[in-house]
Amino acid sequence: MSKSVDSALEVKNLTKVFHGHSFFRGKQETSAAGKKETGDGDFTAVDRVSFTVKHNTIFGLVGESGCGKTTLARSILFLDPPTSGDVIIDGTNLKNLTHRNLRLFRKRMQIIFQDPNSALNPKLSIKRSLEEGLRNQKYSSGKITGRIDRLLDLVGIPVSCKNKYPHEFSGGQKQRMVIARALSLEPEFLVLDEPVSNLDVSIQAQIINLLMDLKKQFSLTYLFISHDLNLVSYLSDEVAVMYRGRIVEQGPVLAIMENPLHPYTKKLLLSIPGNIEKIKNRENAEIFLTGKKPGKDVELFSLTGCSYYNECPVREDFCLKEEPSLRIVGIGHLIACSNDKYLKNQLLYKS
Amino acid sequence: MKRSSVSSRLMLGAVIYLVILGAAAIAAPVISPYSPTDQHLENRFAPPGHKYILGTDNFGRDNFSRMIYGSRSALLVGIVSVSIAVTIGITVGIIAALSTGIIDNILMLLMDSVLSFPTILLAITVVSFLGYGLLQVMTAIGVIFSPVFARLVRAEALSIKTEEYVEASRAMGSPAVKIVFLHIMPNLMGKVVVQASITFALSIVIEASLSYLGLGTQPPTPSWGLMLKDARNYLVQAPWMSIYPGLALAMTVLSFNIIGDTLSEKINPRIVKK
Amino acid sequence: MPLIIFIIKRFFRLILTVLLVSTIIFFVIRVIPGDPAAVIAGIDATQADVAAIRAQLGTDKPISVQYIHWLRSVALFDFGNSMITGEPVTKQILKRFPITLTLATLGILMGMLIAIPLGVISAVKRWSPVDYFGMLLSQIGMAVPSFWLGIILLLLFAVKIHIFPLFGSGGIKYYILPSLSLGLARAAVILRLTRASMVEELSKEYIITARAKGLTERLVKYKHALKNALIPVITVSGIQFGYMLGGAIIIEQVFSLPGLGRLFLTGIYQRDFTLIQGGVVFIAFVFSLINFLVDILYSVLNPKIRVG
Amino acid sequence: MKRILQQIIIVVLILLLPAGVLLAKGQKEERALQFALPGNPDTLDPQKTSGTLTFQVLKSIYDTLVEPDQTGKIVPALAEKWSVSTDSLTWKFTLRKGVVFHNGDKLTSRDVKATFNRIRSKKTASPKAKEFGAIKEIDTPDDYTVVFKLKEPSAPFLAALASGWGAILPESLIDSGHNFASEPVGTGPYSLSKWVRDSKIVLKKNPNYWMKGLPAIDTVVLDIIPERSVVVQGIISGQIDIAYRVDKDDLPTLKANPDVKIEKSLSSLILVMAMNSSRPPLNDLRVRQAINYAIDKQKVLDIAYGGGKVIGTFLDYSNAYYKDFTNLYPYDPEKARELIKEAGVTKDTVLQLVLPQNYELHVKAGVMYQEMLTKVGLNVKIKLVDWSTWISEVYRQSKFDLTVIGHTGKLDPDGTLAGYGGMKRYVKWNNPECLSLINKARVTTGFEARKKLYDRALEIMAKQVPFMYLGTNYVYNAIRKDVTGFRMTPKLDTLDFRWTEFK
Repeated sequence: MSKSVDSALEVKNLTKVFHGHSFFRGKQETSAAGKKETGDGDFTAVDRVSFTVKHNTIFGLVGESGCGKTTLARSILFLDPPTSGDVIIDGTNLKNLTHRNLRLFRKRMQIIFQDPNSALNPKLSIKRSLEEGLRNQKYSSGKITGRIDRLLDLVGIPVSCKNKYPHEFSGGQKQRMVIARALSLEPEFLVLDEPVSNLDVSIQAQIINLLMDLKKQFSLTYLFISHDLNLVSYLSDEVAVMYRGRIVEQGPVLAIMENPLHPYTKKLLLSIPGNIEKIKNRENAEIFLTGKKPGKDVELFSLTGCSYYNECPVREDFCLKEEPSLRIVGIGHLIACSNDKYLKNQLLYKS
Repeated sequence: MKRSSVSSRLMLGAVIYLVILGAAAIAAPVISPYSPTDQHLENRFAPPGHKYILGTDNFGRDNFSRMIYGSRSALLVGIVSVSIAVTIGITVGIIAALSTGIIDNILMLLMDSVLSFPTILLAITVVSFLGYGLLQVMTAIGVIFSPVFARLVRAEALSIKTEEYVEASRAMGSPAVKIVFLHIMPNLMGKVVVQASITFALSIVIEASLSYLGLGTQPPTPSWGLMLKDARNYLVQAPWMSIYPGLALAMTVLSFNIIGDTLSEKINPRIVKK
Repeated sequence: MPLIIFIIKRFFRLILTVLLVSTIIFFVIRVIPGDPAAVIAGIDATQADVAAIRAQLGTDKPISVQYIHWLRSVALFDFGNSMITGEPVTKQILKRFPITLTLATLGILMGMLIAIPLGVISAVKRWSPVDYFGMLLSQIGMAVPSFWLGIILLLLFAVKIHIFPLFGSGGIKYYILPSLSLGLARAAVILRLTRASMVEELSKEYIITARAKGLTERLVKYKHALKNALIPVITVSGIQFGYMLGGAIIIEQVFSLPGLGRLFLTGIYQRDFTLIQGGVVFIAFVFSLINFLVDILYSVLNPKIRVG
Repeated sequence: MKRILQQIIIVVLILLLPAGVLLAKGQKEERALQFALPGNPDTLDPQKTSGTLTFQVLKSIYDTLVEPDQTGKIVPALAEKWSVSTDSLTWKFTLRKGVVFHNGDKLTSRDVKATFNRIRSKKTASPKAKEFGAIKEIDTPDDYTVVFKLKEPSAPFLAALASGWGAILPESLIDSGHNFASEPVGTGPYSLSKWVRDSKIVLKKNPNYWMKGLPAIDTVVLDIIPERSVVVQGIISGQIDIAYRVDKDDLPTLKANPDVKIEKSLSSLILVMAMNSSRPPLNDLRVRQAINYAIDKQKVLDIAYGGGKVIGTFLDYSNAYYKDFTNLYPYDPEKARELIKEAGVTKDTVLQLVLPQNYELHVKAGVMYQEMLTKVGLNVKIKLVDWSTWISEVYRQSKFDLTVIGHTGKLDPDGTLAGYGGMKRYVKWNNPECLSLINKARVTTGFEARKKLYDRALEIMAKQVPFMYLGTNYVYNAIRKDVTGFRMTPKLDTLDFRWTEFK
């Protein structure tokens, strides 16, 4: 494996806009937290997102459901190419690939979905599902059989089951098969889109462990997407927090966990059971969890400044003036907040 | 299990009936006691008896022989019409679902145009254009039913397209053609088969309706639809003229429906499981 | 306002559909054999008579000229006069349409009223007597041509027992038998679909888990399942409604109802070009309108489709 | 299960009830005559159609100057009397006094003049204009006298005046461009009260009708019922009083009912299978003869047309000019086979038998012909076409080998025979001698003189067989026993309700 470039994945200013009839989409999306209406029925699902994932690390992406995480994942993999911005995987800018070359390149990046039930074609046996990618890469039949057996072995599914159909397995088993399928092409980079959220708690741990083992064994790079900050922080090396299509805070896992700065990150962190008690004594934590500063809310479609304004407990009028961009507040620690006074306080408090 | 045994028995019955029907259609010249067009004018309206098993019609033609020959037309109508409809429907539906914007719009506009007109009226217009006859009727029925399949296939394909296994397949670099044949087609065939079974039945019934209007099968070619048309004027006088072809038609429709149902359950393992 | 934009877009499409169909039909009916002038002239007329009639009807002009002329008058909402009867086409259509509409509406209503409850019960209680009854009904409905059913119903309820009139039009009693013979075949299709679709919904994971959890949850889920199951049913019912308007032709024939279908059929037989064209525009418009409404309903019920 | 069905029915009925209340019109009327009509008249303008149904209906609404009586003889109607000049070029009609139109206008000679000017006008584009082609000018010396001046002697002229297209319209409405197509106004025994296309035509008695005491019945309803079985059931159940031209196959059912009587009469149809005599192999006389030998005519008449008289030439059986040639080509399939062999026609030659799909009887006959012709070694394929196609393709362009049709008998033989022997007629049979005989007969007056000419022409036609002459069929009218006096006008086959009454 050649590692000519330092980072496994580089996302630069990625933006994804959906066009469509706002009549329908609008109705559908108002409940969702992450999309911005830009008029004419267009929605910016992902807004100028940039980050870098180093080789052999796990990058966690956190945000509540509907904030654009999955759209981002699909954009990164060019399943639904971004409207603008760059995705550079191991030095290759996906934008520059031809249709054909993109297809060939795909074996290097794979995705594991949230719902194992819909991730496997019900009409195909396990064997046929696993074969698909291998056939794309023109493996010989003999080789394919051998590889499928090894893959199943690797994820802990009895090889004897390979002629069975998905509906004959449990959710956890299915997810193992999905993992096996993703690994069949020996990718270097995997997007894990809420890989365990649809599974029973007892099985979640098994799958997480399996993923960790596999990472070690094959030196994989993960982009781990979840709404569960706790889980993300436990696994990741670096974490980014997404809110309504934008990254609001990003940094090494320790920095985020120990010193969350953005009010939204704080809120997420405080939502984890047990955390409130831990932090309670240090500051007035509740206001980040529940409170919001008195004042007039702004209609979403006319919101020009900080997208968190309506929920922010430390908002000021100037927050509406312009959208805050990410700025450095520590080593690798970035935050999008215009309230300098508040930030200063936070940083002071910490030291 | 009770239901599976009932279901399989029904299926068996349907298959046996259709096999017999198919065999009769093939071996019609051997089985028929008389020529289906021979007019025994001295024996008009003969009731079922030992000379004419199922009686004779208003020209004294043997009902039984005509029914046997009629099975040829019926099966042919079903097979040809459905094949045309399914072929056009799947092709158009999938192309529409996979293409975006203009092509999808044009295709669906075309299909809507066909759908924007009542079946029988359209059939009449198409048949007026092509000329009356069995082949023309089959073509007309096939063309007219294709939008139903196209719409169904498009809707299903659009929904399947968003399934994660399709995404996964794309992520693994499968080309579009492969995705269509490996993932989309097999998963929509269930509904297509159900619709096809309905359509098969419908096309036979529509052929009968067109024959009723005099636009279908040309006399003296025996067809159940045509027999029913002739028979409707003698309902009281010669009920056997309508009962038997009607029964044959109903049984055939029934059989295709049963087979369609059973197949659709087989194809959809999720349903079978529960 | 986006809603208006959406409707305008769809309406534009609808107009396009109607234009496409009517244009195709316009040329088709002129290409196929048959000539309204010859019909008017009858057997005894001379070629000169026919030519004179043709000139009076305007069918002697080149097709393209006729087409442009027709387009222009349609743009002014004028379908012209019938070539055979000389009456305004619009007037004739508007006189006939209520009858066909009543017939089709009653037909589809009867169909849905029979089919949907029966289909749901059949799916919930699969392989129960109700299910078998439903299957039997649907098989009969599908297997028996509607004209045939109509004649049988007439024999039974108008000849043997004098409950309904044998022919004529006017009050509701004239519509019961026709709409029943029209609706049963549609009921069969809707019933099958309701059942199949409901069975599929019920077999989905969320329902199965819901079932395990107890009755209240189960009820909620049934409601959910029913809603999902009805999506294809509604689409198909919409399309079926379309078929009804067409199927009405034959039923109108059997029951001697003066509906749009018969008007149109006569038009085709007599090559009454103006009548056919007016009828096509009208029928296609009504149809597309139904499809359009079905589409809206469909996408409201199934958000997944909208995104695509 | 039963309960569910019952419930469903109840629900359906409950839902339908309000609509029913809204739509129902429960009016009680005194008994109207219910007459079953198989289809719609195209139009009710007597000058703009050739449709039989139109003229059948219009007989009750309009009158003509003269009309045929029950024996077919032409008798006075709106004209009290008439006279012809010796050169046969001037016809003088004296109108009946005191006749009024349905709109109140008094009938005068100006109405007559306006009527015939309208039908002759190019603007009207009447398909019947040529029937009056012989008229040079029309004079109206006074209110009750009309004088027609002809270009040449015309034997069929009186017949044209007696036909449906000779209906007299009021001048005032002609001038104002009245729409006669849907609102006819005449002097007839009935006026149009309502016409619901494809449903019914309601006729109301004209109280001022010139025949004293007629018509007898106040309201006549023509129910338009396309379905034959419904008509049969309707007459049995009493919902229909008169059904004309019922199918012979329905007679047993009808006769079984004590309240129904059947009136049998001979029609004026000339039923034929026409042959395209210019197309091979039908241009070979032997093949045409073979076809005439191959058909068992009486049997086809009996089964397809409900019985009748076989004819041997191109005129209806009861026509005064009819001459019997039936012994020329008796049923002889052996002979037919021989002739076909002689002519060298094999199974490879496909003869297309084009049938007008809307005429059930002709289709029936066609199916029988096909079978009989197949038996003698011809390869005949049936092709059904709709009426407009038949008329424009078969009749106007002669695109056919064989076709089955019935020619309506005419009051004057010229109406039937004109043009035959020339290539303008659809059978494309060329015989100048026959054509000149027919042309000569048109301008000849006097029955005996004309008959001589027609005898010759009919003999040529009988021998040369451009048709397979089948016959003139019986028609059966089914009438409720309590209805009497329904008449059909001979030759014109129009409906005459003037003497119809309930017993």
